[in-house]
Amino acid sequence: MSALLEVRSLSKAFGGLLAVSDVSLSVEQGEIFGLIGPNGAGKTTFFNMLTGMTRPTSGEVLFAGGAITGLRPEQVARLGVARTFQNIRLFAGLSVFDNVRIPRQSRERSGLWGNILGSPLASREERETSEAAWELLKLVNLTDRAMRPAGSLPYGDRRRLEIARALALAPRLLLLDEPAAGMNPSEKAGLADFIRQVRETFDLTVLLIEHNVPMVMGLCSRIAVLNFGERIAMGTPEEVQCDPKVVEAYLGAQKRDAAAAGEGACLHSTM
Amino acid sequence: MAAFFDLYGFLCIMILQQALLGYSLYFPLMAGQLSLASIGFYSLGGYVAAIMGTHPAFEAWRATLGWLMIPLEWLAALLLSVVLAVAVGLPALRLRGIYLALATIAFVQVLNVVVLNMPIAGGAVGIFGIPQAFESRFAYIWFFGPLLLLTILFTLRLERSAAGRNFMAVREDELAAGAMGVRTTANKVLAFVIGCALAGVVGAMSAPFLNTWNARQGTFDAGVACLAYVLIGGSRSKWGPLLGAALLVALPEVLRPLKDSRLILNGMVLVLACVYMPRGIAGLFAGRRA
Amino acid sequence: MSRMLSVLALVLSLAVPALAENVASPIPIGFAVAQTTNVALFGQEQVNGAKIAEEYLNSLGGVNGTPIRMVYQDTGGDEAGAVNAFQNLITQGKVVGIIGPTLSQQAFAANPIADRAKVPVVGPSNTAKGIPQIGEYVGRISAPMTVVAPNSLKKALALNPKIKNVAVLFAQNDAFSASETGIFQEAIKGLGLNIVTIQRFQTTDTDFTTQVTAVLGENVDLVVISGLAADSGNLVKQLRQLGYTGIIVGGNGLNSPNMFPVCGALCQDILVAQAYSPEAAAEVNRVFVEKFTAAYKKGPAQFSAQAFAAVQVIVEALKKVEATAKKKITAMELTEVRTALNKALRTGSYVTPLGEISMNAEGEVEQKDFYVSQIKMDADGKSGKFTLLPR
Amino acid sequence: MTLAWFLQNLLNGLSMGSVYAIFALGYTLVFSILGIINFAHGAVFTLGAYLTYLLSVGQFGINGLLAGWQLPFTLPFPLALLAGAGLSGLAGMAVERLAFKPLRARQADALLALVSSLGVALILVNLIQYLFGAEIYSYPSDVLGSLPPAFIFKVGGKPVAVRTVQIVLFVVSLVMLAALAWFIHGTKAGKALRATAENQDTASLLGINVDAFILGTFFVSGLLGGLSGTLIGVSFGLSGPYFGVAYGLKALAVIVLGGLGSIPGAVLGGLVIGLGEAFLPPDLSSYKEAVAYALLFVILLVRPQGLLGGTTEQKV
Amino acid sequence: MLALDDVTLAYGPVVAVEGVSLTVEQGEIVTLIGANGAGKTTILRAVSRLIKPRKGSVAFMGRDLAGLTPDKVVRLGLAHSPEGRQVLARLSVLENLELGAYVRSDAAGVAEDLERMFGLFPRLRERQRQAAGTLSGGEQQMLAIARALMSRPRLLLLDEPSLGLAPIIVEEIFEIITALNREGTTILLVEQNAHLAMQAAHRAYVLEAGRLVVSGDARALMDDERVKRAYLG
Repeated sequence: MSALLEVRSLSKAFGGLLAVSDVSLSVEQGEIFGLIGPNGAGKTTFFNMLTGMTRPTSGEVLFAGGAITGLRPEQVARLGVARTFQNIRLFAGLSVFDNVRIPRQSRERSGLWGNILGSPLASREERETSEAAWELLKLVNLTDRAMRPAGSLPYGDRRRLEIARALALAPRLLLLDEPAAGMNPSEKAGLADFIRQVRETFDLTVLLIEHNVPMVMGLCSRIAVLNFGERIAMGTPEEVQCDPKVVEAYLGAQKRDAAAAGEGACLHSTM
Repeated sequence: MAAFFDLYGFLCIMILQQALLGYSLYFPLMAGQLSLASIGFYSLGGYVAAIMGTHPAFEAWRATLGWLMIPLEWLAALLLSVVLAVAVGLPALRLRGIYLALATIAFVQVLNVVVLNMPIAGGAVGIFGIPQAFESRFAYIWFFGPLLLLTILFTLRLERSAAGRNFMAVREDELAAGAMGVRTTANKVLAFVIGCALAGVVGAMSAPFLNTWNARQGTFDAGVACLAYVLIGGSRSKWGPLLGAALLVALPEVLRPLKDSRLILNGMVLVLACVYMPRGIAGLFAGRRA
Repeated sequence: MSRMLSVLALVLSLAVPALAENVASPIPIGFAVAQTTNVALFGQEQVNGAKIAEEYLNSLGGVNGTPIRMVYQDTGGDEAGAVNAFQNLITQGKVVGIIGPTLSQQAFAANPIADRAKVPVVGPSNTAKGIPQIGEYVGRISAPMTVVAPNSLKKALALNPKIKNVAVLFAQNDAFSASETGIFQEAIKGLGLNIVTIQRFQTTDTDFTTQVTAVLGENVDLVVISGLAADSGNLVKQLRQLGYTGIIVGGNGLNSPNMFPVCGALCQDILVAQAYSPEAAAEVNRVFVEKFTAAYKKGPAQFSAQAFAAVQVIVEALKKVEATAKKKITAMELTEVRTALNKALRTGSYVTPLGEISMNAEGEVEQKDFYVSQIKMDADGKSGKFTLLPR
Repeated sequence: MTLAWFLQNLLNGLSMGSVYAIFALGYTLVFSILGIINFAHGAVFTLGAYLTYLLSVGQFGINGLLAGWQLPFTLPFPLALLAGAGLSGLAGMAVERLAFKPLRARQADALLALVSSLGVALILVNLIQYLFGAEIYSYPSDVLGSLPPAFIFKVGGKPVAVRTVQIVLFVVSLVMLAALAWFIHGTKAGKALRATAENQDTASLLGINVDAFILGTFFVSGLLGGLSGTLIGVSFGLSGPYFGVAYGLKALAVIVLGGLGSIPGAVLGGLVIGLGEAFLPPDLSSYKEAVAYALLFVILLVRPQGLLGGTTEQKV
Repeated sequence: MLALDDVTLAYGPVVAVEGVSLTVEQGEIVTLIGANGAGKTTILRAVSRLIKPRKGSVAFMGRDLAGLTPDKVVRLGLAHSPEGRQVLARLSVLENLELGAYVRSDAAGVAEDLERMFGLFPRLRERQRQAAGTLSGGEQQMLAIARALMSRPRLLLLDEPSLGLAPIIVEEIFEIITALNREGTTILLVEQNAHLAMQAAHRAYVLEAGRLVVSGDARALMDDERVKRAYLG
């Protein structure tokens, strides 16, 4: 396995506030990597820097061996990095189908005039895009609502659509920002299965932000923990869950002392 | 029917012409950009045609090319508009919403002052006696009609193509569009340039139509009127600019019997239209269908 | 909307009978000026003048006994509005001729319509170069100010022979002012004076401190202004308040009682070049001023006088048409009257409040008398008058 | 580049800038609370000037529908000024009820408010024209009492002159600004207003009557507009019902330059544009009209939130 | 104290809540649980009249709320701490708290309550001059609750007080909620974290897709198989 994504000493300061401070990590090809941490720990800022939405103050991001620091979001996306958003950012007024077609279009070579005049290339690409998008809608069971505006879907469907939309980019790396937010435990379990299945089917690498510790523990091969912008721990779920620093961040100082004393005060992988 | 066209023929052409200006704002709006720059490009295009049509420096061209001079004027207006639109659009489109609108207003105001100071543009009185393409004003339907038809066809095709979906993705959520590989800046500039180029050509067609061109063509009021066409017509419908222009251009004429109080009523209709047709005239039809 | 328009079209096509009809009685004369938008200041003055003319000329029997009727259509301030107003007058108003529009820019757009329909147009206030050349049916009674500018400068020199340094200010967005200033500048150079600064402003400006500061910075002993009443009034007021004491010469745009409320007592002694003076001697002018003042409690502005003159010229030409055709206008076909009127307009001369004027074959006005007046304000500074200076 | 020249331009710039600023305050207040530009503000400004004129002089002119009419009474100028401003405030409230509230209630596209407020502006301006005519009205020259028209002093042998009206405008705008700043930062109602500006739902959950505050804001905005309209009218006369329009557009440049929704920003923006115009070299006076917009264009590109604007999300 | 009778709520054409009836008695903590999008927040918004019911009635202290605006409801003694920590970011912490007492005119009582809030949330005292937007998520949540309490409400509506907070802070906040209740404040609590909510509450209502499916004593519900599987994991 080789590192698909490598982050070197990434930092971001907003005004005087260090939102992310000197974070390094590397994600191997094919793994599901978890990024956890309490609210305000800098996880989303970290994602934004990976995807070109926020310019890092310092540090470097390498994707498949090439530097992507400072690229614009669409450039990063076109290199094969797709993401979802914590608060779901679908193209709410457009149809479900169009939501999935739009990322797929980024590979098309025909331009405006080809599109307008209906050149053979444009027609072929339009067909291919639509077919590929349809396949993805099948995967997430949304074909029956393909022509409805995305904003009218119920919450769970919107989450799934957003993942389908990210997959339409045919990414090599999929970044999921709190995909289980607002789901009940049974839905969460279903989502974990879905992520595993997607990774297999599309030969993906997944980097996942999650608040829900048990889900991360069950799903990820490795985990990094952020707190106040710093990486306080990294390793397998087992290594991380009893790390005193992690326990303190999540459960408080008392529990940390207990953990340090080996009294089994770990983050539970089930709740 | 002949009497109707004698009386309202000019008005009908005005509706087509103004609708085209409405479309020139529709494209940037399709990509979520509220621009009022069109009127500036309209003014610019008009000057290009007026200067090429009257300035002694182009005498030889006119003599050689004959009627071909007219499409050449369109082309010149188009090219100049595209170049200037890219130059203005690249920096200005970093702004959003009302800020972009204000920046484009500023651009139009500055352009107006600059034009007023350019000797070639004829100062305050502007340029007049622009060679006519047709005897009758109504015959200008052969300019504006096909252009409007092409524009609507273009819009139809655009909405159903990848290019149009890219625009709409930027409109719906620029950040997400970028994350999904849509070249946001390029698409915004493209939408802006299409609009500006259209406005430039409409200007070039309008200079002979009005027979005169001056700095009063590119005022803020005229620019806002174009926006009103789109919004009152329905900003999410390809028919919006046409419907809006039809209503708002015809209204003062329909109200003519009211004499000098007609603009009061015109204002009332604007307000009522906003309140009772928040999705525009096109929205009424859509609502009925649903 | 389109359905509504087509219904409208149907109704209108039924309502409007075919052509080849006689002139209505009273004889309709079109009057298309800016009654709305920010040009309305002038348009309203024009309408005021026309109303006086209509009433007065009808009291004299109209056209040999047939009264006239002014048909007013608002042009707004833009070209499209002027075209629509003209269309309306031509096809619905069935007018024998049109007076209008207010602005030269509008004339360039609207007059070709009338020309093509063979309806004579008399421009009451279009002073730009090229208006009569628009077409055979286009003429005007408003003189471009080529003669008068040097006159007023000479008066200034007579008042103060030591004048050397001149500041020129003009409204660059006003077609008339922009061309008038060129004539002024030529004349200033011709008199051997120095133009030390040229300052531009907009007719919409109210604050002129920038321009005034520039003038005050240069030892100026004559200020020459080409602008319209509101802006020039403010300019004069600010020049005076900030300490300018020299002579002020104003162009024709300042020839308006609208100046008085703006600069008040500070309007005093401005020399104004005039194409019309309420004090001019002609009998018709005396009557006009009297009737106007009775109706509006203030003296007429040049725009009103020109509008009056335009109506008068058309009525007198219509009389000539009757004389030539030897039948009543109302017994003639509309198209015939229009053509005949256009021809009649261009023959002979007319004694109007503007003095004796005539139109040459091209339709260009030839005006005999121009004036230079000095503004004399009343003691309260609220009203004043243009006192004619001896020629 | 003498000292006198510099001082003269400084005075001119500050005075004109303060005019822009007080005009812009009314815009910025409404923007800060609704996130919408009220295009009818210029018309309310004009209305204020006309109303004060009517109340203090009592006479209509010769052209409008009411030509030749007279009010049965007249008020002394200061009273007329206050009454005119108060009535403009009411007109501001009417604008809110006509052009903004119905759209808010229907959750219409915020852009529509732009058009509907323009519609109201069209109504107001043409109503003024319909009633008063398009002619020029002017306040009697003695409204400022027995003050001399201008103060002229010498600096380094060169005269520096400033009109009394300029000083009055400058002082009044400073007073208005101070009053507004005190109201917004020093009173309970001001706090509630800021809360409403930030989040209407949250404000209403705190017991703040959001609707009343919005209406109140329009009243204050209209009041400021009417007051500044009158003061500018005193300085320059009322050159027709459209005389507020040119200011309206320039004031847009002012508030964006200073930062949309920022009250000190409106003042700073006004002064910057006033000074920018004043210090324009005399040879370039023909480009004076472009100064405000050129500055606006540049500032938007360099610092989109304006000079003093926070990086807050815009609502439109 | 609070009674909803057959309430249906909709955003435009989308019905969010249908035919819901529930009550909250004096002195209780009642919790509404359910998946995201089930309509919990919508119900709270209807109680404080941010949205108007399409059907049914809401009564507070025996008075029908129909026709009232939110600010009037607050004056009746209801406080609503909205979802997502809606602090007024540009105002200072102190100003936020003062505005919480906007409807009150007893200056002495307000000052006393301010002290009480600073006692409950010492961190807010430290930061009272800071703009509320610069507080951390947990601090903002505390401020939102404290602000709601400043009106001395008879009924407090709490929307997702634990959302996005670290467990350690969540615990702290729930301790305060139960303490408040012991002091006499009636609370209607909407909470994602069903576990915590049920522990704190006396009674619970379970909402699924806009309809009430189960209700009853909180402790008892925690043993309900269905609830357990769906919400407690």
